[in-house]
Amino acid sequence: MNVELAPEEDALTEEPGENPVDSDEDLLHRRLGLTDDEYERILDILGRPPRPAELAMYSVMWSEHCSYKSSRLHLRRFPTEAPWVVVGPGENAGVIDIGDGWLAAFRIESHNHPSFVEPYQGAATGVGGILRDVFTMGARPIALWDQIRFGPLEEAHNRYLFSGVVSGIAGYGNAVGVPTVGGEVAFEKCYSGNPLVNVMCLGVLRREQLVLGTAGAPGTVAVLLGAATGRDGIGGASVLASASFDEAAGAKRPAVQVGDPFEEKKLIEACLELYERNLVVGVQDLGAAGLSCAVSEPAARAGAGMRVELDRVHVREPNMTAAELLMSESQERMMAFVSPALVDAVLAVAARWEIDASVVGEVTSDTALVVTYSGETVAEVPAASLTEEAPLYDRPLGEPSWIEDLWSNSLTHMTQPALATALLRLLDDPSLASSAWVYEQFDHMLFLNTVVGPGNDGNLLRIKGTDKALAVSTDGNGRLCHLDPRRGGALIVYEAALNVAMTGAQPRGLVDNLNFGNPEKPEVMWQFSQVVDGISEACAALGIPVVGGNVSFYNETDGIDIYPTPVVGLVGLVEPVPVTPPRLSRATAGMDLWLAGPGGSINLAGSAYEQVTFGHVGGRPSAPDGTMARAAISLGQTLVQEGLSPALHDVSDGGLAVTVAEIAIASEVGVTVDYTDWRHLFSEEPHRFVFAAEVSNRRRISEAAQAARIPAERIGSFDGTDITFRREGARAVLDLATASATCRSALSRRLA
Amino acid sequence: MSGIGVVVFPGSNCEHDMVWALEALGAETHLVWHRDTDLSGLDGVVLPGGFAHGDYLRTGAIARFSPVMAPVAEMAESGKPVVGICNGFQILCEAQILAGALIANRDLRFICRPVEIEVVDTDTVLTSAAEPGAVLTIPLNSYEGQHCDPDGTARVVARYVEDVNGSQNLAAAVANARGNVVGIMPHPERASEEILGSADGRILLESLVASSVGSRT
Amino acid sequence: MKVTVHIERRPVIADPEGATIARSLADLGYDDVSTVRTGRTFHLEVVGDDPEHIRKRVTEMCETLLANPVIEDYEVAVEP
Amino acid sequence: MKVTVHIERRPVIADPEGATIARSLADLGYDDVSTVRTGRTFHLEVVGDDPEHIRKRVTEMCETLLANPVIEDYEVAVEP
Ligand SMILES: Nc1ncnc2c1ncn2[C@@H]1O[C@H](COP(=O)(O)OP(=O)(O)O)[C@@H](O)[C@H]1O
Ligand SMILES: [Mg+2]
Repeated sequence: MNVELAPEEDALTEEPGENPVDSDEDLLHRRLGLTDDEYERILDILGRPPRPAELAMYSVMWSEHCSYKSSRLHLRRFPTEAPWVVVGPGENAGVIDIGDGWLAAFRIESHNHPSFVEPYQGAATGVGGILRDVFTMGARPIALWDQIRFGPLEEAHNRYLFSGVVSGIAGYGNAVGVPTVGGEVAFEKCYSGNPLVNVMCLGVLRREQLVLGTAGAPGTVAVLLGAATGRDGIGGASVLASASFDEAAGAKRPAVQVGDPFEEKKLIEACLELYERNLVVGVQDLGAAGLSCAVSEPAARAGAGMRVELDRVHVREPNMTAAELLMSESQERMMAFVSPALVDAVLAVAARWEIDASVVGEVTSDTALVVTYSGETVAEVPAASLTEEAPLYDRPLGEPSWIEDLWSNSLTHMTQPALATALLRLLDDPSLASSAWVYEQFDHMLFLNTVVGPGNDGNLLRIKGTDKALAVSTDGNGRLCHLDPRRGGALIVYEAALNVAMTGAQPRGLVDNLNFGNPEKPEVMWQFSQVVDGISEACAALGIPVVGGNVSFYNETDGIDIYPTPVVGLVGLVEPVPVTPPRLSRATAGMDLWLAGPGGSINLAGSAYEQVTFGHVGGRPSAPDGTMARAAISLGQTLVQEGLSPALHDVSDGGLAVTVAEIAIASEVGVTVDYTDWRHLFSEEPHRFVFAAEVSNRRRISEAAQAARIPAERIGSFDGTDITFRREGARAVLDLATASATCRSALSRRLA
Repeated sequence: MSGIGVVVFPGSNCEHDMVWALEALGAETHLVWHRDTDLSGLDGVVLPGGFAHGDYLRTGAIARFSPVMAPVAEMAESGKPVVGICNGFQILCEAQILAGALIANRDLRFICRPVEIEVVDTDTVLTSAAEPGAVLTIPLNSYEGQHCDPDGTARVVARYVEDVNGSQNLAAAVANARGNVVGIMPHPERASEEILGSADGRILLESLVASSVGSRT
Repeated sequence: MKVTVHIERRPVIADPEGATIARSLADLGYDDVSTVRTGRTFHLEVVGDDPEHIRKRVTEMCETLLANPVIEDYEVAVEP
Repeated sequence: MKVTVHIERRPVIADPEGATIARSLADLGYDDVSTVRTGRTFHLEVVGDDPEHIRKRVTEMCETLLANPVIEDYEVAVEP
C-alpha cells in the first residue's frame, strides 16, 4: 500500500505481458486482473498451480494499487534523505523529527475511483484510510487536508459528485474527531468522468511512541482489531483501482465499502492507548488488499513467516470463503502484533474501548505465509513473494506528438480587457472563488491548534505544550502539468513551499499523490516520468525530502486520460509560534501593498485568465528558478518572524489581481494597485508574493529584501471600499462589496 | 475529588479542548468515563462536544443511557452546574433534562464557523459573569443544531444574532428553570484565546468555574 | 421473529430533510410533489415466537430508545 | 395521492448504525434482538389521480434522487 523505494531491490524489469486479444475471460487469473505473465510468475514461485485463495492474494497484492508495479522504478528518483527524516517512503506514513523528542507523521492518499462509484462513501472511506496510515505509526492524527477535483458544475452529475464528496469528508472527518483544516478544490473538463479525491493526514507523536509495520520475532501474536469482516469491496483493490471508469461504474458497484467513523474513533483511542502502554511490537492497518496485505507486509518486513487461522476472524456475514476473507476491504480494522505475554492486556484495552478483537495468527521462524480455514490449508506462499517480489514494470515512455504544438499554441496580441469585469469573472470562477462553502462544512477547529485555518495559504497548527507550530500546504495544478509535466511538477512544489513560508515556516518534508491516466500509454508514462523529475528537482533545490506518497493510475474515461495531476502536501516547521499569526484578513487601511519576487517577465501560459476568459489552455509555462524560490521563501519567513507583515499571500491562480483582491476581501478594506502592463495583473509567474505592511516598516522591509536577494517594491496601498487598478490616466474600479459577494457565493449559487 | 468533571462518551472529541480551556482559567478538572457512576465531590460537570456513539439513531439518544447519566441527573437535581456543549446539549435534551430537541440544520449542511450570539439571560451558571445583552462571537460546529421546542417551555439563555440554522426563537443556549443546567450549541472553549481568533467564550467558562466553586457545600 | 418499527416526526415538528428533498425534486421537474415528510424504519430480528409478547417488548424499546417522544411518533409491526 | 417510499441498504452492504443500535439495545437488557437494519421512509403528496402514472414517476424519483441505487434498494407504495 505504500511507495516501495528500496534501492537494493533488483530491477528485474520486464515489458508488461499483454493478454492475447482473444483472451479467454473465463480464466480465473484474468478475471482477477492478473496477466498471463504474472500467472506464469506465480507458477514459478510456487512450483505448482496456485490454490484459489492464493490466487486471490496475488491478484490484490500484485495489483497496480498495492504493488506500484508501473511506478516503483521512477519513484526511486525522489530525493528522500535529510538529517531529520526518521521514516522515509515504504512505511504507512513518512515521519520527520521536529525537535525536543517530537515527531510528525504524514501521508497523502487518493480515493478517486471509489468516489466516482459512490461519492459519499468513497470520500468517507478515503478519510478513514489515510487516518489509519497515520495512527498506525503511533501518531495521534491532528489534522486532515482534502484535494478534490471535478468536472464543470454546469453538469448535474458533477454537482452530485462534488456535494457528495464534500458531505462524505464532512460526515466522516467531523464524526471521527479529526479537523479538516485545508485543502484544494478545482474544476476542469478533464475531471468530468473522473473526479480526483485525495486526502492528506498529519499526526504528531513522541519519539518513543513510534511504531512500525513489522510483525516482530517468531512467536509474536497477530491480533485483529476493530470492525467485523464482511464482503466489502471484494476485489476492490485490484479491480476498482485498475479498471477504468466506464466499466467500473456499473459492474463494480457491489464492491462499495461503507465507512463507520464511530468505529474508527474508538479504534484510534484504543491503538493510542496500546502504544502509550507499549503493548505492541508492530501494527499494520487493513486497507486495500485487507488481510492479505496486513499479514504479508509485516511478515516480509520482519523477514519472517506467519500462520493465520481464518476461522478466528470475527465476521459480519456467514459463509464467507477463504478468498473473500483474505480480500475483504471492510473498513476500520487494524492488525496488532503482540508478544504472547501481553495479549490479554491488549484484549482488555480493546474491550474497554468497546471494539472487537480476535487473535488470528502467529509469526513463525520460516518465511512462509500459511493460511488455514476450517482445518484446511488454503494458502502456503512465501510472504515476501506477495510484496517485495511483486512484478516491476519498465513501461515504455513516449513524448506526446502534440506537445510541441501545444507549446507554440499561445495566445498572441491580446488587448487590455475591462479590468474590473475581467477580475470579477475570475473571482466568480469556481476554482478561484472562495471555498468557504466547502471548508465551513468541515470541523477545522477541533483540538484548538488551528492558528491559521482555511481561507489562507498554508495552514498553521500549534503543538500544545511546545513553542512549535507545523505549517502545511497542499497544492496541485493539472493545467500546468498538462502543458509541461516537468516544469509543472516543480512549480507545484515551489508553490507549496512558498505557501508554507507565508506562515513563517521552513519546509521540512513532502508527500505526493500522483494522479495519472493509463500507464499502458507511453505518453502517460512519459508525463509520469517528467513529473517525478520535476518534483525531484524542486525538492533537491529546496532541500526537501520526499517521505511518502501514493500513485493513482488509470484515471481515464472512455480512453480519455485526465491531465497529469500530481498533488503535493508539504509540511514545514516554525518556532517560536508567531505572536500574531499572519492571515489574509489582517490588512488594515493605511497599510502599504508590497510585491516581492522576480519582476519583469510575463507569461500567461496555463493561467486562469486565459482559461476563464478565452477557454484557452496552451503555450509553455516558464521554467522555475530554484535560487529565486529560496530567496522568496526566506523573505516570507523573515517578514513573519520579525512581525513586519500581518498578511501575506503568494501569487498563484488568477495572478496578482486575484491575489490582491483576496486580501482586500478577507480584510474588508479597499486597495489601490499601480501597474504598468495589464498582463502583469494576470500572469502567474512563480516565486512571487504580495503582502501588507505598516508604512513605518518600509526601511526594514527593503533591507530584509536586499538581505534575501530578492526584488520587493511597493505597488499600492490599502484604503477605502474599492479595488482599484491605476495607471497614469487610467483607473479601473471594482467595489469591494460586489467582489466579495460574488467570490463568496460562486459555489453556492451553482449548487442551489 | 473536587473540581469540574468532563464526561467522555465513546465518540466524544472535545473533552481535551474543554479541559485545556477550563484549566487555563485555573479550574481543576477530571475526565470522567461514561461508565463511571461516582461523581461525588465534583462541583460541576460538563458534557463536551463530539459524536457520542457516532450520533447514530439520534444524536445523544444512546449516550443518555450511559451509566454516568444517572449521577449527572442527580447533580442537576441538586442544583450543581451541569453544562452541555453541542453534543452535550443534544444529550441533555434527549435525557429530557432540558426542554426541546435538536434536529438537522435548516439548510441540511454541517456548519463550522464563528457566529454571533446575544446573551439574554444572565441568571444561569454559564452566563452569570456576562453582561445582559452582551454579543459574543463563538464558533458553531454542528449538523443537528436546530433547536425545536414543541411545548414552548424552553428557557432561552442566548440567541443567534442571525438565523443560522432555523432554531426556534433563535435559541443558541437554553437552561432549566433553576438555571443550573445549561445547554449551548456554539463552543465557548473554541473562543478562549485570541490566537485562535476570539476570546469571547471565556466569560461563559469563567461563569461556569465561579458557579462550580460557589456550589460547594 | 421479524419486527418493523416505523418512526415519524410529529407533524408540528420541522422536517428540514423533507423540505430540502421536496425543493430538489421540484428543481428536477417533479413539481407535482406537494410535500415530502421523512421517517425512519428499523427492521429487528427478535428471538421468540409469541407475537404479542414481542410487540410489547419492542414497544418498550421504542418508548425508551428508538423514538424520541418529544418530537416523534412510532408504530410497531410484527410480521406473521 | 399519498405515496410511501421505503429505502433499504442492500443486505451485503454494511449498516454500522444498525449494528450500534443493536449493541445498545443489548446494553439496555434487550439482548433478544439479534439484528437491527436501518431504513428510511419518504411520505410524498403527489398531484394526480392515475396510480400507475404516479408509481412510474415516483420510481423515477427514486432512481434519480431519493435512493442511492449503488447501495440501496427501494419500494414504492401508492396508497389507494
Ligand atoms: N477542499 C477544501 N477543503 C478545505 N479547505 C479548502 C479546500 N479547498 C480550498 N481550501 C482552502 O481555501 C484556501 C484557498 O485554496 P487554494 O486556492 O488552493 O489556495 P492556494 O491558491 O494558496 O493553493 C486554502 O486555505 C485552502 O486550505
Ligand atoms: Mg497560495
